[in-house]
Amino acid sequence: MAPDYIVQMNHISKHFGGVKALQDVHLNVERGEIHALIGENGAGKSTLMKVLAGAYPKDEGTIVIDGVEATTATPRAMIDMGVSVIYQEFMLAPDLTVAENIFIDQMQQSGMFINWKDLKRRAKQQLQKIGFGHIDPGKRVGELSVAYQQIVEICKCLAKDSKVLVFDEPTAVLTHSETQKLLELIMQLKAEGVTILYISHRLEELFAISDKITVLKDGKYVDTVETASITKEQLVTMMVGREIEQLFPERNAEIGEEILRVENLRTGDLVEDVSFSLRKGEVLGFSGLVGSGRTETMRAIFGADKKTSGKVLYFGEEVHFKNPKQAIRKGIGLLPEDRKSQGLLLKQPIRYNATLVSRQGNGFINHKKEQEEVRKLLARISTKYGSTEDNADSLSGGNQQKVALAKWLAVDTKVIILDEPTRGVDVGAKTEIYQIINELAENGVGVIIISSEMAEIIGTCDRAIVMREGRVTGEVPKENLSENQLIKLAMGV
Amino acid sequence: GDAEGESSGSGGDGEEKFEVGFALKTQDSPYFVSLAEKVEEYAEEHGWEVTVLDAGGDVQQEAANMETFIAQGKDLIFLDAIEPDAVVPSIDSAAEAGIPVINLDSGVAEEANDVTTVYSDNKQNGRLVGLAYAEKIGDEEIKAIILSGAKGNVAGYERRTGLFAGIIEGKLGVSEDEAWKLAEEFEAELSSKGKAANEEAKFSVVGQGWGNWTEEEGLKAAEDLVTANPDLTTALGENDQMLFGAMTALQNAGVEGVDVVAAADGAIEAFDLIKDGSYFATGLNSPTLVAEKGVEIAKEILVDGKDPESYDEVTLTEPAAITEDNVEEYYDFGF
Amino acid sequence: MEATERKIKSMDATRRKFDWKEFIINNNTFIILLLLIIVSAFLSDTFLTTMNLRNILLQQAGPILVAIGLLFVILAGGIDLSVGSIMAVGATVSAILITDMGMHFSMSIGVAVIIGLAFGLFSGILVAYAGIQGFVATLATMTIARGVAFVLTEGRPVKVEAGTISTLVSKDFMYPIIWITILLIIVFTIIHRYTGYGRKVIAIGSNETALKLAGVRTKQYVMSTYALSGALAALAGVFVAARSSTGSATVGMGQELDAIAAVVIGGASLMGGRGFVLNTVAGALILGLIGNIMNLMAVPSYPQDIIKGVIIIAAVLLQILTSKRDRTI
Amino acid sequence: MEATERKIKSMDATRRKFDWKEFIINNNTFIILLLLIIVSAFLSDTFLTTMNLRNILLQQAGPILVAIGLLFVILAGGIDLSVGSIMAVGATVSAILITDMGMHFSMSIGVAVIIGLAFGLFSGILVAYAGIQGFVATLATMTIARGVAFVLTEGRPVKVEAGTISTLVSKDFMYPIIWITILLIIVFTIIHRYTGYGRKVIAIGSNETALKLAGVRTKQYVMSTYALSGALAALAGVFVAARSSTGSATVGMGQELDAIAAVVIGGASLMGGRGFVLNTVAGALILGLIGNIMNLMAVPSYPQDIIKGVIIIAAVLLQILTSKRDRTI
Ligand SMILES: Nc1ncnc2c1ncn2[C@@H]1O[C@H](COP(=O)(O)OP(=O)(O)OP(=O)(O)O)[C@@H](O)[C@H]1O
Ligand SMILES: Nc1ncnc2c1ncn2[C@@H]1O[C@H](COP(=O)(O)OP(=O)(O)OP(=O)(O)O)[C@@H](O)[C@H]1O
Ligand SMILES: [Mg+2]
Ligand SMILES: [Mg+2]
Repeated sequence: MAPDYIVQMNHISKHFGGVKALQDVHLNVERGEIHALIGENGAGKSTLMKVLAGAYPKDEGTIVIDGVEATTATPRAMIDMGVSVIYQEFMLAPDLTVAENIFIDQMQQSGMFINWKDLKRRAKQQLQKIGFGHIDPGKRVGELSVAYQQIVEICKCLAKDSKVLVFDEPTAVLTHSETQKLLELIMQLKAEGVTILYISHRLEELFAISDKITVLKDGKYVDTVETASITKEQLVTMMVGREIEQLFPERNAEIGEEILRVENLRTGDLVEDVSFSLRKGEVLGFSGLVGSGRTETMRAIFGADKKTSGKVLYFGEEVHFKNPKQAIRKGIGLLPEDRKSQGLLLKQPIRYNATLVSRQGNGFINHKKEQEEVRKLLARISTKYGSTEDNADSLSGGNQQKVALAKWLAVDTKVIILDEPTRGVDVGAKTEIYQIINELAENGVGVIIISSEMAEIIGTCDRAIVMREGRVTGEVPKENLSENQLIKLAMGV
Repeated sequence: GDAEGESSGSGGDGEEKFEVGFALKTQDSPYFVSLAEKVEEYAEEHGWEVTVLDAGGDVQQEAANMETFIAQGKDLIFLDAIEPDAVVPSIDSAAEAGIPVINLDSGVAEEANDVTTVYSDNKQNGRLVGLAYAEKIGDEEIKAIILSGAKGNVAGYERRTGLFAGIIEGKLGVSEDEAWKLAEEFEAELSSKGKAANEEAKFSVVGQGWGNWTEEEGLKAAEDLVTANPDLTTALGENDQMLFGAMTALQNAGVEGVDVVAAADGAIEAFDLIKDGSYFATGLNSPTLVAEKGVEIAKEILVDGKDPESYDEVTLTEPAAITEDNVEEYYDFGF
Repeated sequence: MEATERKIKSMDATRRKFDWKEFIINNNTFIILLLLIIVSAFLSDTFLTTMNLRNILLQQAGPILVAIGLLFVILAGGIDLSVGSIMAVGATVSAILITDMGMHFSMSIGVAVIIGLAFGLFSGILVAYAGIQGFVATLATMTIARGVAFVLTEGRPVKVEAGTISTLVSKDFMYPIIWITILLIIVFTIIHRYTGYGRKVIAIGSNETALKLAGVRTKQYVMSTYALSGALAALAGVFVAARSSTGSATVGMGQELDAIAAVVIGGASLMGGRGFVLNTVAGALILGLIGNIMNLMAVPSYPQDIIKGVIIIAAVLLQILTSKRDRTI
Repeated sequence: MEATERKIKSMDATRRKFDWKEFIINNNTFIILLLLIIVSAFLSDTFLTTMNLRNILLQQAGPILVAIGLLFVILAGGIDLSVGSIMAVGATVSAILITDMGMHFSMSIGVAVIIGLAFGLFSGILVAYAGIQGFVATLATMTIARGVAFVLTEGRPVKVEAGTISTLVSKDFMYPIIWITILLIIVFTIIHRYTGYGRKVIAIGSNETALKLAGVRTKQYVMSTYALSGALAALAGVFVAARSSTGSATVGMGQELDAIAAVVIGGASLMGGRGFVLNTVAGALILGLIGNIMNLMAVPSYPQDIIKGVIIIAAVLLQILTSKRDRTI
């Protein structure tokens, strides 16, 4: 008997200007399975899903949903055919309430008047269903943290009763416990007969839940395999086209004297009494749950937020950075967690982005020379891009991250703070970023990594600090680093 | 090109066909619309072709319009200038190009190399109306509001100062020169304090509103002023339209017995109101007269070859205060 | 999850205890309006008289409607510069229909509003379907509509017979334009807050892509906001014509800037997505009051502009100060 | 790395082969300008005469400068409505200094420009440091500056003696304002394209937060764009005074809208981050030419507005059509 395909995408091609994002791609998904989609940054995963959702018109190919060919692939038509997508970039209206965002798809059909009470009640139900009943459905989405926004985004798609649900990197902004919750939820949906398409760069998630995996590379279809019949190493090789010996490369950095010391830092409403120190050549991890105050702590050190009290000692001297400029002058860098809203000029050339920090003067610019510099810089971290003059938003997520990081590599830093440096970055590129981190450390830079991926903390850090509710709950040396240990400290159990 | 083309019907008595331009300051009120129409009408009687360009109250645009006419090599230019000084360079470059410029309706600075200025004298019109009103009011106190046109507008300034001069002259019986001096002081006080008074003449202006020459803005400005000064005796204005708005405001406020006095204008509607006694007076500012006289001078220069230098600086149409007594006489000059 | 719970608790707590700061933040436009009223009452005896208050209402009825229409355009992330010119079209069309065509005045109002709506629709199509930036599309419409008003009247105000359109401002009928305006304020408050239409407009201004991906045909809604703005502007123009019994092509010159200022003083964001009808009304009244009180006090006219500018800045600053939250980059 | 190499190769290929489509997209403002010039030459014999072309340059010198200043504000994500009023300040201040204070005209220009800069700085501080939206801050400045111009002149135009400020437009000196304008166009093209200052202004318009986190004190830059715009507007006002030998408080009314239209016709985005100096100059010239050719053809003034509006739409539409890339939501 032929397999019962609910999604059949065949010979799909799609280009953006000169970039061929998809070339003759196939994706066949059986009813009721969890089908993972994997590939390097820029492989075309998101594009394929947007084509499926009707958000991008395809150049060529056919889409058949549940035996019916989708001839007019508009978002509305695809929603009606039962496909919904949780996009990689949130598709939320920040000025509307949580409840409205959850039911945004029903806006079109909704009657004349809105029954706020009913709307909020239904939203509450939806949120409770996935274990986030404490989110206030009447709150404006813009006031929520990134993680909660992701929850709303997920809730929104669940509210649609779809046959096919696409998750495009849903866990990138979630931490351990939320990720676990989400994965359980997905399994539950599967049990209810919903077909799931799942994109993630976190391989362990794929192995935990998926039935099949389709691999894309450079916009082309590579293969579809049974999850059970493949190992991580084989999968990585398929995706990257070469073997990755070690996800976390060795580091030979010499840890030197203390360069940064934070004492009893307080900032905002949350961060209280944070103390830690960082040494030359050291990679220090910050672990914790979403909202544990890691970002706020670092922003306060960097001068992006005001610190209410506490001391920051830099090379033994007390410093008060009133703004990032002062921190940068002294050799501190910060890669923000949200590259889109804080890290990049999306509508400007890659070149401008890469030299954002190194070019502080107002004098003349030699474009040729700058191009050359940027090319070298980007080559050093294996960035995939068309031309230095292309806008940053033409890059895939992972490559955007590299460009955001590149601007800090163009200057000499003594301390660099990386907030979720590999969020949404593929395995191959991750290794490359770890390699960059190692090089920095080997050159005597003190590196702070905030990461919600425990494996990353364990694999890359010399020492980890765990935060919970704005306080440091523990410090774990490299020898003792384990998921168990980190979770315990993060959850306060 | 538009240079050649059909010859317009009339004026077939062998007259040479001239092209004249009319650089008009604005066309957003009936006076200017009439003026343009009348100039066209009289000029076409001679078989001339008239091009009207409107500056919309913008001195830069006015200069551009003048330059256009010069570049097109018009035979003569009529000009209704926005400001007396700003337009001088434009007039001079026309003169350099051998194009005579006749000013209509608005005066220009003395040094300008123009033929003459044909206009109803704003100052004298205002003064005559003021005198007539002073005569009517006798020894009683005048407590007035004034509706002005646009800030920075010269004609408006001349009209209201004229009104003040006339009223003060009539009330105090001083010489005209003395009256002008007092009127200027009065105006200066008004513009710096928002109010002005001449105790001796028992004449005060308790508020100035800006009506942008239009009825609807006049109404709005008058409403606030009438509310603040319900005991006013007089509504002064720099044109008729704004005062029509003021009359509505007075009516709405239930304030009666207020005299309505316009420094200069001559809308038919105002004449009708003067006839039935609900509008005291307006100064004669007739587009018909100005256009007629202007085209006549143009003909003397273009057709009869009269020397453009031979004209006086200004050619005034008769100023007059139109009141109930003489409104019939002037009725046809209304617009 | 404990952290979350703690926050929720503190949120509940704020709900129980009246939060002054929050109250001021949410109502700062009204507070500014109130302050202005109090100050005005002290500055001028005439200010609080029935006549003056009635005048203010009659004068501001039009500007309020224009600002409300504009608010919807701004909510959806657009801008409309054509409202002043469309007022002129509304004023002249209604006057001409009554005077030259002998149409009944109530009909003429309807036709004027429809023509205003058509101008708005024109801008709306340019923005939503042709992809022209709202600023430019409506700048063009502004020029065109003004031209049309002048062509229609040939530059002469059209006088309308008393007892026709002036019924709209008649004392005997309790000043209909005031009641119409109050009614429309209520209607648009409801539309903004309680209808799918209002929410969609906000959603578009907030994140149009999200809405498109949810299958909403956003273009029609964008277009509709311009149409709405055009219709309300034309009605405001009719109000002006009614008050002076004259339809003039010069009506509403510069009104677009006042209307935008009103919307912003009302706390709306020009980026779209945020703004309220009642606050906009308050914004329009604040601007109207500034003019009124200066007239009442006979402030010399040249400095009036300066004072007005300073007060606008003060009002907006006050609003920003009272709504200041924590500093972040 | 293969993908990268492939892409770079294909880029090199396009570099060798001249890409017409790309060329049109990048130069559509200039193409529109050229089309307009060709059409105008056919429509009127006078159009291509030296005198007319010189007139156009003299007329447009001011508007071009104003548009360039505004471009920088817009690039940084702002907007400036005060330019027209600051022109009036520039015109009146220079005239008063020469006439009433007996200052040498070259000095008076400097002072006028500095005062214009101060007004711009005022808006800039309100926007950058007080956090007022640019639209509102400059609306207030617009009102204030106009008031100041009126107060300074007491409402009456100030006459300037011939041979002083009029030197700026003197034929004997080869029409200095034309050369000044050309020089400034070059200077600002370089600033925009080849300096760190220009780069930062563009970056601020793209993502101010990112730039702040990269260590740039963005507020100063935002403020500086308004100051620049004020200074150039004042200079444009001086040009007007020079041309008419008069400083009048009514100069530049409505110029802000024309300037914004010029910037947009020049292809800049009102959202910031995108726009070019030369395209803006072309945009200003397009608007100027429309007026010029209609005058030459003696189009009656009321329909002129309508035609102007339609041409603006056509120009922007043409630009959108020629630069249409792939559809995305
Ligand atoms: N809107 C767009 N305009 C131009 N190019 C685009 C656009 N969207 C995607 N691309 C290009 O298409 C290619 C595929 O991108 P896509 O976002 O689908 O990758 P992805 O596999 O989802 O990567 P990631 O794991 O980083 O999310 C990339 O080269 C990207 O630069
Ligand atoms: N824009 C915002 N509005 C409201 N609350 C916010 C906002 N940004 C952060 N928060 C809240 O501030 C707290 C600290 O957030 P922060 O980003 O510092 O935490 P974090 O440990 O870095 O978490 P994450 O892993 O999500 O980055 C959280 O409770 C978060 O919900
Ligand atoms: Mg993706
Ligand atoms: Mg964080």
